[in-house]
Amino acid sequence: MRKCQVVTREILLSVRDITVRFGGITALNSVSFDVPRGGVCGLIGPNGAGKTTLFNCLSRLYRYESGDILFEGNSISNLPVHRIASYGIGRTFQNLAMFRTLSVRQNIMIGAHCRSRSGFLSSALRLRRVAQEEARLMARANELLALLGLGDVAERPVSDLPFGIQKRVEFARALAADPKLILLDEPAAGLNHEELADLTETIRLVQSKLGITILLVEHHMGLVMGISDHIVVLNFGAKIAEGTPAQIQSNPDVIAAYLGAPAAAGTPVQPAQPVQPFHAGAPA
Amino acid sequence: MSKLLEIRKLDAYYGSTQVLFGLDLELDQGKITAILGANGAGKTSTLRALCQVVRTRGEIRIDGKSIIGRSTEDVVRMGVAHVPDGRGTFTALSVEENLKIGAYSRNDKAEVARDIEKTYQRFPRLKERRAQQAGTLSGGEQQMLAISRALMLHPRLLLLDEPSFGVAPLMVAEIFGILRRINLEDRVSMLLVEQNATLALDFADHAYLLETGRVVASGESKIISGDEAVRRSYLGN
Amino acid sequence: MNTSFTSVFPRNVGRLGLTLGIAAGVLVLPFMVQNYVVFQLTLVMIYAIAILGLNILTGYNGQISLGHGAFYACGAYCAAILMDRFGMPFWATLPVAGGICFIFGLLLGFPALRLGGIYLALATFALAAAMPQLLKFKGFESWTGGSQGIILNKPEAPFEFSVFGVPFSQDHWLYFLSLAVLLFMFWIAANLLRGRIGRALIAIRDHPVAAAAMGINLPVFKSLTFGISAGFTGIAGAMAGITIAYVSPDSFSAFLSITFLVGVVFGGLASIPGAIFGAIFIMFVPNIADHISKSAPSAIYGIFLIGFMYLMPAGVAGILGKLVARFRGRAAGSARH
Amino acid sequence: QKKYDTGASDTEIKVGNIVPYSGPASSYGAIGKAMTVYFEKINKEGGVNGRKIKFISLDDGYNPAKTVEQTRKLVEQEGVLLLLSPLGSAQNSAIQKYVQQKKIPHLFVASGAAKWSDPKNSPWSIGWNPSYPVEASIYAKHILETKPNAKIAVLYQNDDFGKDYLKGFRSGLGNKVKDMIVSEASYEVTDPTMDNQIVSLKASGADTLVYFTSPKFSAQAIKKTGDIGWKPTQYLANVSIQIDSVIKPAGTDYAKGIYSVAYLKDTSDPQWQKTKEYNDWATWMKEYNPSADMAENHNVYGYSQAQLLVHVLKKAGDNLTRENIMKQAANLDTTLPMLLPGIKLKTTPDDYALIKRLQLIQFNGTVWNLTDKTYGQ
Amino acid sequence: METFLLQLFSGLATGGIYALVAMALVMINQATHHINFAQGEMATFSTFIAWALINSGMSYWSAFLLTVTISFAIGVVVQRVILRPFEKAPALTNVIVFIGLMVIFNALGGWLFEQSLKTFPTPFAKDAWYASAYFSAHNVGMLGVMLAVLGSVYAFFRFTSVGLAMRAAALNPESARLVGIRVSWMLALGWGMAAAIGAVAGMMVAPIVFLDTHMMSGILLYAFAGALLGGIDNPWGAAAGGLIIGVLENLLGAYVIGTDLKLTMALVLIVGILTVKPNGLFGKVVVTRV
Ligand SMILES: Nc1ncnc2c1ncn2[C@@H]1O[C@H](COP(=O)(O)OP(=O)(O)OP(=O)(O)O)[C@@H](O)[C@H]1O
Ligand SMILES: Nc1ncnc2c1ncn2[C@@H]1O[C@H](COP(=O)(O)OP(=O)(O)OP(=O)(O)O)[C@@H](O)[C@H]1O
Ligand SMILES: CC(C)C[C@H](N)C(=O)O
Ligand SMILES: [Mg+2]
Ligand SMILES: [Mg+2]
Repeated sequence: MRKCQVVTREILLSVRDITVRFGGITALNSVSFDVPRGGVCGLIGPNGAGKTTLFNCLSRLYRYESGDILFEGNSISNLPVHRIASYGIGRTFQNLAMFRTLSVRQNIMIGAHCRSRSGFLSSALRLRRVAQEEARLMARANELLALLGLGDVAERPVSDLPFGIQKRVEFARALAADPKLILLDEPAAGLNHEELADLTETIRLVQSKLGITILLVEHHMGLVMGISDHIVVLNFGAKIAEGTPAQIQSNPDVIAAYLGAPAAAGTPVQPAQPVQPFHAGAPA
Repeated sequence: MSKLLEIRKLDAYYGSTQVLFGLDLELDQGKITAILGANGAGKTSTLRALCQVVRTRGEIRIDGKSIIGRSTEDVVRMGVAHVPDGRGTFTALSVEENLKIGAYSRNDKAEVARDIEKTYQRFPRLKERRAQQAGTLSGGEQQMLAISRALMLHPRLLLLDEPSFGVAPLMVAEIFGILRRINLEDRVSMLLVEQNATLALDFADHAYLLETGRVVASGESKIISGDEAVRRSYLGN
Repeated sequence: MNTSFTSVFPRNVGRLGLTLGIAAGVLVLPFMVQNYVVFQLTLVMIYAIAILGLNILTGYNGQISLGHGAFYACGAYCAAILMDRFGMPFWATLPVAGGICFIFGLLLGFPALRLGGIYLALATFALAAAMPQLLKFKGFESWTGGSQGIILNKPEAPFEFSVFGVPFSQDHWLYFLSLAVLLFMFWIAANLLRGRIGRALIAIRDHPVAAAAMGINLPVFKSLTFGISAGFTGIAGAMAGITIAYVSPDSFSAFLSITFLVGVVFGGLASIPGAIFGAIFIMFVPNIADHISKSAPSAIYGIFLIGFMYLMPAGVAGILGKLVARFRGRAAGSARH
Repeated sequence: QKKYDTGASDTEIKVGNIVPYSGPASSYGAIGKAMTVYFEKINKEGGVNGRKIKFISLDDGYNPAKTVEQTRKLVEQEGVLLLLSPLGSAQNSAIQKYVQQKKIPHLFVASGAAKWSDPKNSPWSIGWNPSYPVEASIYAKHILETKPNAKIAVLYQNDDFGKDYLKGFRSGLGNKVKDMIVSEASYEVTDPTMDNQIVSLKASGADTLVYFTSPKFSAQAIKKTGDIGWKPTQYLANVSIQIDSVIKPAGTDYAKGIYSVAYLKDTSDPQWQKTKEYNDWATWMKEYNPSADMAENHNVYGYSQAQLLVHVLKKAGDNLTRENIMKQAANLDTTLPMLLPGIKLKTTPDDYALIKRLQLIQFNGTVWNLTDKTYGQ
Repeated sequence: METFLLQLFSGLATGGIYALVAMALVMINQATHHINFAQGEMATFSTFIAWALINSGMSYWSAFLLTVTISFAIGVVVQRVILRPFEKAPALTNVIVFIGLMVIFNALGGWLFEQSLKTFPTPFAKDAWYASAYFSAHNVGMLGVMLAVLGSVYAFFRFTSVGLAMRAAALNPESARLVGIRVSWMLALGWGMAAAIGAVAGMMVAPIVFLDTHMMSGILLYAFAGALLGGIDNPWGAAAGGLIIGVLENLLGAYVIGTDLKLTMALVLIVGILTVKPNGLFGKVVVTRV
């Protein structure tokens, strides 16, 4: 297990007292936590605990009733949705949100939208810099295709691809924006063991080599416990625990609300286990 | 023991792309069979072929009756319920309407009402949300709804496409407990696609391993879980 | 939309040959047919520009407009008023008409931001339905000529020469003008749609929430697209006004807007060359229907519409795409052996 | 010495026509149909001076842009000698310049706009309908004569048909227009009902109501006026005087007393049904146009226009140049069987107004009575 | 004041027309998630059938019932024969097919029944006790019929399992099949019911505006606007929307802007309201989440 370095790291994201209500339902109840720069932060909790809702707040898709969110010390509460990406927060979606008719490559290139400039007029007239930029995006997309092993399907429309591959495309798309923070919503859902190993490796790579901070929502305990430096636990919209994986795993509240007794037979909970590195391809 | 389901030489296509190649599979009445395989191996397609949602060739028999060429609706009315991948929620309808729809092909109103109550006991979260638009449920909540909706049909054969998908650990245990009980008490047969192979092999009597649309191994779960390749790719130990 | 850089030598030659062939045909054809046919071909090109404009909005960006006839009308009236009341040369009216329609479209793009699907369809259709009324409105009558409309002078050909013994006529002049405008507009559209902007438009159509999360500014993109689309259609309208040399409210009934949509879908959603096929359809199929039956030409037209949709649910571009894919698949397949 | 222009030969004369067989005005398609089958009859009987009439009738869907295209097709591809009765004011305006430039006879235009009797500006165009302004000024004159203190309300269709009427009417009232017209209301052909307008007009306190309205809307308006218990003196535009398809739907009791003008016989009026002219018409209808509605006045309209063209062609004899056709058409002095008694068709090179006299008529509850008043020269 | 009342009531009467057609649009929308542009022309065609039946000597109510039945059958047949191949086609392809249907029905009506204007009888006696100067017997009767249709449509969707299944089939055909709903027949049923409602609307409208091939072309636009203004998923809303538009248009025309721009103004207003309330005044807000 990795050493936890929370204390020494600078705070990248700070969630302060966020409350979200839908009609009578309180989806998030005054949730606060910090995510330090550079690590992997797990966010877990039972179904309907408010994890995705929190992500939606971070990407400004949901409005929160109170509280504030600071990113690199600045509040993002008043930013419009489309500014979030260029601020450096990228994400994937729990139920996929792909541009169905476009190819994998084009999906990834759209990911880099906020890192490109050419506007309507310059595009219409096909100025030189537009072509240069396009070439740059293309090269970047190729790198990411290679990084995520999507080279074979680059020209296929995403709607034809199996779920697991689409999830990878989404990951690549989020990376294309050169984010500082990536929000991953259940990236391991629907993956088998081997694929999971791949994913774990990719996440590590992204975190270590690209220096991207990761906020990870996941029900796969093997992944979460194996990869996170720090874990936040939500239940019924409220934060019930926070700490290192070891602390979380032995926290009785978390066990009662979420993990279940580790010893109980027939439960799917697997002990945190080191996942073998599998993916050898280095990022460019 | 009678064969509830027999699949012989099944091919399946999306448009002109073939995704299943001469698949053979069978399932005994009251048993549970698991299908394992990598992303894109054709697990979902197999379940879809069973419901005649994709174009198929070959033979599929339920209770000895061939269903190739029948409409999905007719297959469902033979007692086949499907928990589809992606959950298939009627997003604009309320939770309760989703449950009612699950019982659409049944005629026993009073019994349906009781079953809805039963569902609410199993999943109190759904009861809290009964009037809420189902599309606003969280991913895991929608998965509970999808399973409950399929059970509303009182099926004889339940097709489960990754029922643990997006479900929190405790709830996975809960759901598999429920499924086990239904299997034992109502003798509902199940065809289970599940990425959590440990869980699946533990739960099922038999298992099939698919690779690019072909069966590469099959047999009793215990035997399959001993297979070296399976252990490496699916069990990780 | 395919930005594949893998260029295979024989395919390029084939494409070059095709392009040259088409170019030669387009240049020579007008001298081989009657002036009246030249006029029809001119209208086809004009419709193609209008349909392309609508396709940018509806096909690429997913905003359904049943009201583009209004922009077409606006463009035509801009040209007519500028020529008739202000004595502007006809060519100068095109950019002005395009600009005015761009602004008009941009303004309409704002309410369109809040309306999706059929609501937008209604709002735009309402615009189309109200357009004839607005054109007739008393307050504007001194400019628009009210319901009488405005009769224009057709521009004279500036040169005198003949090709194959056929004198270069007014119609030829307009034909080549329209061709130039068409090529220019298609070039612009292709530039826009093949790169960053085009991807963003499709992203918005396919998944607006994800598009916003990718940093695409939805309000700006959607309303600019509305404006550009209106501008294209407005320029087409101006060309039409000049070519037909008459504008009146009756020329721009709500059905015209529907016709444009027919052209878009027939040609193929989100296809640039599809616009040409769509234009050919809306230009000639009514004539064929009229030819087949005087008692119920629209019934024939309707049958054609449904029949074509049945045969080509994704339009001509869809069919061509399939054929090309099959052809290439076969070529690739045989290459592998 | 035979002389021909394009479209004429020893055996054939090509005549072009454009009517809306489709679109919002498709009911006018009946006119094109009537002309088509009238020429069938003529051809069957040997044609005109031994030449068959090849009548090419095309659809423009009532869209002026399409009218231009179809006209050019007729002239440049089909090579017609002349155009007969293209329909609609805007539609004909769209081709007005073209026919002058190409010097194509543009005969008996189916529109009452004033510009079709203007030989100075449009020497190649002659209208058929009595011009709307002239007709409207007759109503004005009649009101001034019979009810000089009338308070008038006007309902008009918001297009050049309605506006031409309105203009003629206002100028007919001269300087009393401000005092006499107390309200005006327009409607669009897309308006589902006239209720709103009629209620507003009544509220203005008018005692005289003038309808410059097309058939369907006339029926609705007259009916609504009656329904709300309003009984003004009423005037109705000539295009809407059909008994079967306007007056009866509106209610004959409500329509009683309405004034209008006429130049054609109404085939549903019993007083004509005994005449030879009617019988000829009816025989032709039964033989050549059996599926058509006998009460539909478009069948008289098309019939008469076709007859007039045959008359012109006969007069032109073997000199079938466009110029001669125009010369003949500009020197008419004749009448036609289905015109009301006393109505003459007369043109001179400086005066193209074809139908000069109009008969004031009044609806008596069952038929139109011819009053003793005719207007015009 | 009297004029005001007259305007108000004539607005309600016209609004009743819009409301009836709007409900047919709601029906088809709930069943297929499309707006059927041919709705108006199909209703006109049905009215022609009723007219022919009555003219052949049949009594009004028998003709009425028979027409509703025939129209239902026409709706079903149109779906089964013409639209079935397009069930999986993109929405815009369907729009084009509807436009095709629209011109076909329009042309067929004119071709089979002549273009001329026809009177259509009303079943409500002119001097019935409920008639007044403001509101003719037919207007009252028509509103009654409208309420009856509204009640039935509402009850159908609210209380019957077929109604629920129909909505489910439109929302998510694939899942609907997986619970045993015969999706294709649900669509056919929806088309049948919409055509039947359209027929009722046509027969109620025709005595007021007279019967000809273009009877509905103006009305459809207003009905469309009414349905969206009230909420396309809600029969009550659509009915209310239709009435609101009728009244609004009349009062605007009479007191505010005069008649030549009343269509424009009414539409601008509606678009304005929709921009503020994008799901209509009474429509349900459906949230889609990621
Ligand atoms: N738009 C909405 N309208 C109403 N309720 C909502 C909405 N979005 C979320 N909720 C509710 O808020 C709660 C939290 O949902 P959220 O999706 O955040 O859960 P989650 O923690 O991501 O769960 P899961 O692990 O199942 O994905 C759920 O109970 C859900 O029903
Ligand atoms: N709608 C579609 N159109 C074309 N191809 C498809 C479609 N759906 C699936 N496929 C292809 O069919 C193959 C089998 O897919 P299937 O969904 O059955 O796999 P799976 O085993 O269920 O995978 P997963 O673990 O991702 O759910 C894949 O190669 C996929 O690309
Ligand atoms: C006489 C009619 C055919 C004329 C037509 N109403 C017009 O617009 O001018
Ligand atoms: Mg979630
Ligand atoms: Mg699957």
